[in-house]
Amino acid sequence: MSFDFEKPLEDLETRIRELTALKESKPEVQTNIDKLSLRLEEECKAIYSRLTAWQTVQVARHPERPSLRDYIAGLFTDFIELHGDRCFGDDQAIIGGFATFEKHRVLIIGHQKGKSVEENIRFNFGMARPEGYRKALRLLRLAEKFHLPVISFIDTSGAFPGLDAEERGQAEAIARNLRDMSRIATPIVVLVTGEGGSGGALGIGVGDKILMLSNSVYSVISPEGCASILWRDGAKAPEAAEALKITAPALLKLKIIDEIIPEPVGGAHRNMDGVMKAVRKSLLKHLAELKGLSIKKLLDRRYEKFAKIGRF
Amino acid sequence: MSFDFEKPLEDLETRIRELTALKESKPEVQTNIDKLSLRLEEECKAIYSRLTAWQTVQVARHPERPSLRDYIAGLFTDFIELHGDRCFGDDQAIIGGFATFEKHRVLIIGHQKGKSVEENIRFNFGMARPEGYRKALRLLRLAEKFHLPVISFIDTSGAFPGLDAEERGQAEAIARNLRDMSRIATPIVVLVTGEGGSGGALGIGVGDKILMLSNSVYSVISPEGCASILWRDGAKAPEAAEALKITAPALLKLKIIDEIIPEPVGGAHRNMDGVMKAVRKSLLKHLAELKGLSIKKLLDRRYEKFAKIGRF
Amino acid sequence: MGWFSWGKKEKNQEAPAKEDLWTQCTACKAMLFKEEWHKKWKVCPVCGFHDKLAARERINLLVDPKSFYEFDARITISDPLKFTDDKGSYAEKAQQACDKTGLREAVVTGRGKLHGLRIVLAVMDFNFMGGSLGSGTGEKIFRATEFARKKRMPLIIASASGGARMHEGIVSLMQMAKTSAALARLHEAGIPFISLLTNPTTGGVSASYAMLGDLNIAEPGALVGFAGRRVIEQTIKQKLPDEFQTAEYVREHGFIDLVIPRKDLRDTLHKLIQYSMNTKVD
Amino acid sequence: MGWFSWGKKEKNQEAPAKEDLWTQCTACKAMLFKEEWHKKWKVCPVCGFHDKLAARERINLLVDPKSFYEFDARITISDPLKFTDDKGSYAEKAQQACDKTGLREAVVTGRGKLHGLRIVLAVMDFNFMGGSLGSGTGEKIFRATEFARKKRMPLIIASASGGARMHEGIVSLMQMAKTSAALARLHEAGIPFISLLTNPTTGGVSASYAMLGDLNIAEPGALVGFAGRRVIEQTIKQKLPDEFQTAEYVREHGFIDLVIPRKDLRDTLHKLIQYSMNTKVD
Ligand SMILES: [Zn+2]
Ligand SMILES: [Zn+2]
Repeated sequence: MSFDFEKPLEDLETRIRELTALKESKPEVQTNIDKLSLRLEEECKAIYSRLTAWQTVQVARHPERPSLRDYIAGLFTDFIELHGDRCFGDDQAIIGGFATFEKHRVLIIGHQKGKSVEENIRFNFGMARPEGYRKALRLLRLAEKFHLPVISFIDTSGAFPGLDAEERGQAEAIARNLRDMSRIATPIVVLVTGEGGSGGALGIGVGDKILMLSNSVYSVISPEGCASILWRDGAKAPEAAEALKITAPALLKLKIIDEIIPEPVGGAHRNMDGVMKAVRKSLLKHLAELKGLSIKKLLDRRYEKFAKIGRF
Repeated sequence: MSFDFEKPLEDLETRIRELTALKESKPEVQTNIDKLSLRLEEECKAIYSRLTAWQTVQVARHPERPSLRDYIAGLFTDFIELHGDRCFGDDQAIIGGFATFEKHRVLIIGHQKGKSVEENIRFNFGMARPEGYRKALRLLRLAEKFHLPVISFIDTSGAFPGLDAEERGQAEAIARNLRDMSRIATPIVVLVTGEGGSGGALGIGVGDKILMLSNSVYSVISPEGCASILWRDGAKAPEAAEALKITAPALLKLKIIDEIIPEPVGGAHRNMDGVMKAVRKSLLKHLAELKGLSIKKLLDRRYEKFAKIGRF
Repeated sequence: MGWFSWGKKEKNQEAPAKEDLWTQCTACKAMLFKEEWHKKWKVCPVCGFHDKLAARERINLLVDPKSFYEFDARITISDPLKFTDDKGSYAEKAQQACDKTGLREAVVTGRGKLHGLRIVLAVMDFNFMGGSLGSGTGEKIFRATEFARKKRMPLIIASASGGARMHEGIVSLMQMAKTSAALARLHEAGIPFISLLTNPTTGGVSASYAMLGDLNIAEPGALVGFAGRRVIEQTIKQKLPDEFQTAEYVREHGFIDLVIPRKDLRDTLHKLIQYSMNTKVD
Repeated sequence: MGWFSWGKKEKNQEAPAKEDLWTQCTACKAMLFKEEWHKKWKVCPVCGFHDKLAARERINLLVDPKSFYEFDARITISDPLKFTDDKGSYAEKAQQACDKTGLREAVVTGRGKLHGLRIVLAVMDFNFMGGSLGSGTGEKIFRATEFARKKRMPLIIASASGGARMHEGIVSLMQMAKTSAALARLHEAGIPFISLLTNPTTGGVSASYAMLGDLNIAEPGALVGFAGRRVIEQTIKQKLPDEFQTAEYVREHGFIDLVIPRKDLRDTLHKLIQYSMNTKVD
């Protein structure tokens, strides 16, 4: 899958492919291949360095973009998934468990998106129900009891807007997480890997550090939703995306996030290893810093972190 | 409704009624009425002082026996019912709320039984689902936060054995209550008013004082259930009731309960005012005692209270 | 000072024109004598419909006369994104909201007395940009919560909101976390918080402070929910029942303690505060 | 000392008769070579059915050889009600259970090591009066929990029980409260408790300690529930699905963290303890 704005890349890739096929019979095409490859990389860098907000949304939603399970496989060992909210069910849109990250034992929670139709049904496209948020909170309390730092991976278009979710208290579940996560006495690092969709993202998004991948987005409402309300035209999503300031650089400037983790050239979906390397480096740094703080200091800083957003 | 063993009382009552109807024309029957009334009271006292365990079970289940709402009306002012478990629903088999008892503001929880078919459907015959136990625990936490003593009224044949109750974690809900009630930092007085049915009773039955009305019962299993398992014949319930030692005097002797509140002659269903008076007196005494303790002392004593049951 | 009540305002004006004497119930369309209707705090005497109250009106309903002292009245909207849509800028829109309502934000906060009991009160106003949660709203609620904690006074927040204020983007979203964090500390300090949910309380406000009361109480028929009805219907591809997301429905599902008619609200709150502060029984 | 393992016992005996060499799987009826089956800890190699383990067998499965030190081995049943039914007295029945199992109560408690990590372990034995929770059972679990709290060692309870022991009446019921109270203090002290639910874990045991793990883990196919299947079917007047109250079903409903085959149990527990005690990463 590629985007409209990636057309020049696609063309170059096609030509490189064609030439490579000729290489056997005409070895001299190698020079051309090298030239085109260089151009491809430059073009890719150029395109990805000037993505519009709306283009970034598309990249953030790319179906091949690394999902939670890719991060689990790429960064952690000994993952043990833990199930259930001890109340109603085991939501598969938010999963969690113990894992080992370098020399750190940690607890992971995060939205799980699928890459196939079957997976998307099973994971409900990463849109959690109340039991997902409640499971996350239960695991956070385990992490607190066991003194395990937490890494929370955010990638959701939002909390599931379904009848059953409303009945079982979607609002209450998110609200309680916001309240209680602010006081969970263990370090929490939040990483937005793809879509940070509104309350559904924030519901597992309160922590000591908020990091974003360079092509991820984080927004109070989807650009489509905003466009259809304020522009009365969902097609104006690009304008809304721009106005909402949802990209990592914009959010860093607004002092909402702590760090942008740079993706490899051409986006996370083009280079899984590159992403893992960058994320690993960042997580290690922040975990080390947070583990050095007393719990009191940690919680005071977490409180102040959110208190100062929109302070007068 | 009256029981087989109350036949002599019924006969006397009938004759008194007949004579009373004659009184207008034959005033001299008054002497007879007085005599019979005296005999009625003596007979009643005699019968109720030698009830078998199985007869006590029947009295404890008498449909006219005061239910939670009678106690609320008879003992408290300003009752404000509070709803919901903040998770799934608002079970009507266990209700709760704030109330004022003499000079004490308290929190009440308790099983609610109905007296009509409609009520019994609504209250599910006082058989709670997980959300009932979870609501009770939520209210207990409120009581703890607000420093309100708790009075818990027990009257249930057991937790509801339904598919939905199992799915939503009947076992977990009761277990959590047992654990958390042992540490709720406010005085808890438990009063068994009718049937104390197994885990469904104990689920709101952990406290600092366990009181029983003189004709109530408290048992690990219903006599019918025990009989059908051990005697392989549910009709042997009277034998099982005897063997299980489920009456207030037996439980006082076993040091499981702290006090028997005497019912008026002929049972609670014959004299509502008398029951209220006796319960009021007992609750006042125990609340005063418990409120005099430090929270630490209170919780240490509560722990020891259960620790010593079946100690070697 | 007590805020203007409708009655008071009336006296200061000229005799109203005849058409101003009557109003129509939004729900049952009955024609109502305006003064009567206002005396009943905008509850329809025919069908019981609870119409929206402005923040000042609700404050008058809840606190003792002349007992209210407002906090942070000068806090007004900020525009962190310099947001503009095709109909104009957020700054202009917000100015219009200020002019229309006489408020500077979607919430009025302060302290007052309720039947003599000291309370901290935050009241949202749906007329101000749909009661949306902006950074000014969040900051005022945050400060009121901190005040309640420090002075150990019970907190009441009356919500009326369509949710987060999207014109402030992520800054608005983060007010959910900010206000909830303040409530976490209030809770740890053992101070009661009563959330009053009025029509409507949805989106980011229901998913933060409005659902976090030790006691959640609501007005009859109030719309209470997270996602919008239309979004849900599109998602599940079926029509929702009429009573969906009403206060009564949400109570049955376990998230609201009490549904209280407006006429009883003050007395009920008084009792709840007595229980929650465990004041001496008179 | 390590308890007798099946293999060890075998060696000390005469060559077994031919019919003793084979056993039949309870679930799939396959004929299994007994020694093989025991080596697999009574898991059927054909259908994967996990048969019940005696307490000593499970202890051997879980702890390092010769690392187990038993607690309170002399605690045996008490008979507070002097209970008798028409088939005889509880005292006699209990004596038979002791004779049959070589145990004195339905649980064996002690401390040991699991891959070198110190643990406190309580293992129920279904062969002892259906693993019923009597006062001796409760007291042993209570004491083991207290030991874990005082020594700050993780606690593992392996449950296998039909519920409370009705022959001890209310005293049995109260063991639910007693053991749960001990777990409350263990939890307050920050000590991990892992509950292992094996086939079957029902009634008063599931409604007390078995459901109170920081982590609840179960063996495949284990029956886990509160009320009995027949009672429920009588109540709701419909047949229950086959998978009702299996470990997997209960996991899907949110009450079990993990379903772990017996062959992986020891290693998984080892990892879980490492996480819960946050030991240094090797
Ligand atoms: Zn009307
Ligand atoms: Zn088999």
